[in-house]
Amino acid sequence: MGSLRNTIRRKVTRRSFVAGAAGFAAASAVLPKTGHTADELNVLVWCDHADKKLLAPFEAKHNIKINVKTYEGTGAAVSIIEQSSPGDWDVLVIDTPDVPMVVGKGLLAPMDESTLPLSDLLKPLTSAAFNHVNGVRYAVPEKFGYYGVAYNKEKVNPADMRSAQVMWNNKYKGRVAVYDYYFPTMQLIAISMGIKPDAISMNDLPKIREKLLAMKPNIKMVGDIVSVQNALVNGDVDMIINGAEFVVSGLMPTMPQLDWTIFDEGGLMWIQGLSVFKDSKKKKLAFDFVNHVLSPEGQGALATSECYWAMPANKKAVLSAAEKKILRWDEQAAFLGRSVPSTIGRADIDSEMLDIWTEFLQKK
Amino acid sequence: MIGHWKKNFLAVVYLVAALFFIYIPVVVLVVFSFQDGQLPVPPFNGPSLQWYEKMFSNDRLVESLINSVVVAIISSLLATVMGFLAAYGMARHDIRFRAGVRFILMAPLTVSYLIIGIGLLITLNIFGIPKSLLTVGLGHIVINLPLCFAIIYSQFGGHLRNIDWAARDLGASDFQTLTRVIAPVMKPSLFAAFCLSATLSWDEFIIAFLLSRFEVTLPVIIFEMLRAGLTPEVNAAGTMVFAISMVTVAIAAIVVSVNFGARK
Amino acid sequence: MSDYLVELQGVSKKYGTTIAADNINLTISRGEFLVLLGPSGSGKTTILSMMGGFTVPSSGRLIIDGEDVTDVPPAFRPTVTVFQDYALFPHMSVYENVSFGLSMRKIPRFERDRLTQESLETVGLAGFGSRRVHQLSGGQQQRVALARAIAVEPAVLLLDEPLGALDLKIRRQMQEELVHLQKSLGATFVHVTHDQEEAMSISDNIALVNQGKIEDYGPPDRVYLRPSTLFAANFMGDSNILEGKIVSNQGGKTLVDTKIGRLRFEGEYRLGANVHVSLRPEQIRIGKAKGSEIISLGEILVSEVVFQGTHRLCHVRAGKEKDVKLLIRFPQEHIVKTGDSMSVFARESDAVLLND
Amino acid sequence: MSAPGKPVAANIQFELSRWAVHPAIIFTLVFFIIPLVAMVIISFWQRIYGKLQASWTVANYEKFFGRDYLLEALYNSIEVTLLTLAISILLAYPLAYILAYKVPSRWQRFVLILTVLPFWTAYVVRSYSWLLIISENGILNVALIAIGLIDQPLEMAYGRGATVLGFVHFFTMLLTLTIYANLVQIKASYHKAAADLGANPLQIFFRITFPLSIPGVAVGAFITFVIAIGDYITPQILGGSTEVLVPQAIMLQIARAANFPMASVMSITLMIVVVIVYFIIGKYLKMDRI
Repeated sequence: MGSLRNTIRRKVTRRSFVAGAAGFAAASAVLPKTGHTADELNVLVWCDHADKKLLAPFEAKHNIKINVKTYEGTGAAVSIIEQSSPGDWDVLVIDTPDVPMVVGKGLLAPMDESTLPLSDLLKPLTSAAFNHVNGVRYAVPEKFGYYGVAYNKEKVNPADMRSAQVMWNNKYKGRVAVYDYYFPTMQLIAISMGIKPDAISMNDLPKIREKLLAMKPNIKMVGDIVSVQNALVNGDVDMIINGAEFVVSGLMPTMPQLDWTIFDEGGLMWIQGLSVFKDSKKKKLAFDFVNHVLSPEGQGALATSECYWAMPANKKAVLSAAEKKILRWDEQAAFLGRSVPSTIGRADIDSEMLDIWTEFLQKK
Repeated sequence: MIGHWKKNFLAVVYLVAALFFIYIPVVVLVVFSFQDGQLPVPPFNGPSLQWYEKMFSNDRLVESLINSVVVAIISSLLATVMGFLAAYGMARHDIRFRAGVRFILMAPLTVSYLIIGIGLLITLNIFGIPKSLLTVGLGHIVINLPLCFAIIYSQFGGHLRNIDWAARDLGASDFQTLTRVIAPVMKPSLFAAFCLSATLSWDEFIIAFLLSRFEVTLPVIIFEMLRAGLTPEVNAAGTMVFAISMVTVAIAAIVVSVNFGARK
Repeated sequence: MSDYLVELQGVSKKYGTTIAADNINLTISRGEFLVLLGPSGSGKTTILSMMGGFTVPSSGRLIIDGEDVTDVPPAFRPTVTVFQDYALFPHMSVYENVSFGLSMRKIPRFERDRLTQESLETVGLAGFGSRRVHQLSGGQQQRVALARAIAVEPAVLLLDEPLGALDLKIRRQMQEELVHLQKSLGATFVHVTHDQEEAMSISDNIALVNQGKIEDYGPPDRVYLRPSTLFAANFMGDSNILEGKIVSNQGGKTLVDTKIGRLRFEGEYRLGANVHVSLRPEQIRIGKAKGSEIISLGEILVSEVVFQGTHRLCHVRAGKEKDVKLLIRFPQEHIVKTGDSMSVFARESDAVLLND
Repeated sequence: MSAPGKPVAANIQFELSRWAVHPAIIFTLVFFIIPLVAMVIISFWQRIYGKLQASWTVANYEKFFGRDYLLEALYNSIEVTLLTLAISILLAYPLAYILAYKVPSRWQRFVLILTVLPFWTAYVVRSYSWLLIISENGILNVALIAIGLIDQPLEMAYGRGATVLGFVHFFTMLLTLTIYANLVQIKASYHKAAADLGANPLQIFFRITFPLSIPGVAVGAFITFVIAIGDYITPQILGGSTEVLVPQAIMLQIARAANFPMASVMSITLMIVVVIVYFIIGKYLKMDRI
């Protein structure tokens, strides 16, 4: 009770009240920037980093508080960063293909590879292609998964799910949800057409658009993770395109009829990496946090986060046999073998993709 | 009583049907917050408090709950005070550009929360102001100020002008008139304005979503939960938000009716 | 030091293009009970409001107790206003209402208590102190408003139609009490009303206000019996207004021709002018004109009789063509019927000649 | 109201309350008007290659009005909002009428509060609880199958119907409140007088009650319009993104691409629609009577 009252008092008096009273008259510009105190670490992450089981051990060990801001998609993260002042953020969780773009904006700090447990991480993930810019490492992979299809075994023929053609299969008309992330969906289509995600050019977009729009008659709904989960669990749809382990793994213990796979035409991978901000005032702590997330315990917590499950980057991640089964631990080698990472295109292609996506959503 | 209802059979049927329609989402929300199982979908597996336990051990959620209360109370207090002062000034004086002043004060009512939020977000970016609970509170004052002003202004009748004059005539200063006479007389509508404003701020999402950073309010956390994983914890949180709003509204309704009742 | 407690010197008030008060000159003596009488919208409340300090005059000066208070706020004037709706503070008890002005003056508690009780006694509400305002009847609320005003012992008490909301009976009773209160306090009262009977029954002087101007001013009997304008004659009770023309003005006498005969007035007026003559209904009597200073009004034909308790009000037609409508008030005992025909007369001195 | 040459000292305290409107006005100017102006300005800028270009251009407007699928978001928004409005009024009016005239007066307050209480259901989870009802495994389908009315679940979730359902639920309560507030202000003597003059109940309703209740409908309708057309959550959750409404298009631009200029264009367009509606029903609106 006492601590609650203290919290309230602290918040009321120090922040809101003083600022509230002063703020109105002394308009915006003169307001002090909310610099943070030494006992806080500000991390900008996907929602899977918000779990207590991941953060609490680190907070306890260093006696600090971690401020978590979650976002969905690099675009959103960048827009949040652009709305902040330098030094506001310490750690960024980033889709590794976006690293060059964010480095290009001068936001990330170089990493000293000797301090990272790189040898414990799965090989293909650590490849220089999406961690390095001009030979310097700016990110380290922490978690990965796939874009493919998640489905209800009892409602669909699992054999149909193996092919990307299922996206246009009339059999499932009105029974399909799409996870609402534009470029992976379009890259899945590109792969089905034999175009590598990193090779998509402006010229390919009309063809991809056509195929995307052709999917629409099958689509029941498009939504974020919980919306598509909801639709699948509630029986409104039988499969989720552009979804995989991250939409169903968490549900599989209660609903064993759910499953997921990647397409035979080729899998599309997503890889989350950890980066430290160039302007962070607490780089030491930030790197410690990176190592905490990469540690076997941190990796186990991250892989089975409440928000979504997915494969940890660390081979030594602490996971139970049941958890490993759901994550398809043993099949990873095969999966990785025929998957390519999703990448973000050039700004103009990306912007055009968002437009096509909007058109897709809008199509009757 | 029974005879009365018999005569109005259709009306009773309609009323019951309407109440059913109005309450069904609430009932479903509340019932499945007690779900004993991982998913808030039928069948209902019997009552359990596990999701409430989980919710109250969720630090981010509890913290956001406190944030929401703080933002709601402080922003509503300021909105009520400014709305009251503005209503008083408008009622008491022949303000120049009166129509214009009223138009500006009421204008935010005609603009969607989303647009107000985006406008503020753009402005914060331009001036390089960091987002925080303070900016959320400012946004909430923007949306609640016109409501507070309208509610309070509508209660400023001619009798209040004379009461104001009488107090001054008897020697009360500006401040004394305001605090010892006008504010006490206006207490019911000030209270109503405050409560309405507080419940709106407490449950407001889009502005809080756009203008907050680490410290977020409860609706934002609930939205994050909604995007993160399907569990009855969302139902539990929603039930709590509803319960707190309801209690506030009920208290406001009772207090206001008692006060107005006494007036008659 | 002026003889007068209140002086309005050329006071005007304009709202945009409307003139609410037009060059008002008015003086009020100490201990006087002045009534501002006029129809609604005449500007009487504006005049009161300027005395109270709630309205700042557009031009002119207002002097109270020898000091120019034109721009002095209400609190700093020796005036207190009793509002038409009483403006009692609904969240306070009767006692708190009455002692409000005293506590604003930082009067010590003991003294404040005494003065409050005294005021409540004066208005006959001793023992009502702990009541809530909404528990009182209209008349009682009126008394609280009075008590609250007199508690601070103002030199001038301004009453804005304070009896307007009361029942007729309580109203008459309150009128008497007001006069009694005013005389016993020796205070100066300025009272606004649109009720001419009320005005006559309580005032020392009446200022009759019309269209922002003072039409007539004087003691009630003078204003009633010898109205100085056509408006005054019309507004103060019923009146028969006859159109006339001056046909002679010699030897300090003026002769006016009307449709019911030739009337004679003291004084010399401009020959040939069109004028009006006012004659009160009760000033017309039945019978043949006999003796000097009595004027025959000829034969009348009764067209309607209304019994009004104290008298019978008759609508009659007079003049040679029976085309002049008159009102006549006959005594109760005088039984008249529709269709009756009779001769009537009036006293020459009762008729009032009004300039247009 | 002020005359020249006032003694200042005596007037200071009388004048203080003149400043009473200033905090609210200044606040509204700074935190409402300035942001709107900023939004208008930025709508003429452009975001190119992730950078904001402060060069004046109408390219964003051209894009919004030039691409069918963006303009369609506007049509969708207007259609959904009008549909919501029509259904909500049809549902709310009888409810308000019953509350005002059929419920005994000592029960009215209680029933009214009962009727509008779910207005305060947690906004974010309101749509989500509808999903739990109307989805294929939801309460409604389960119940309908159980009583044998249907044997295949109805497809109700996701789509315009579901969005409108979510909206109608919320705004029926709001409109009931505003219409009720208006109906109880209509004096009973009007009805008595009309009946006395020979009007039958139907005539009384259409000639007296309904015309006098229009302001209540108008206020409720306007608030409904403003809130519904700017709402993101309901279409996002219940609509399942099977079509895009303007708020969703705006959030796509902000959350995915940080494209504030484009989001501003859409916001401004939405505001203009509201302003037009305001002018259409404005004469019935007494906003300060809400």
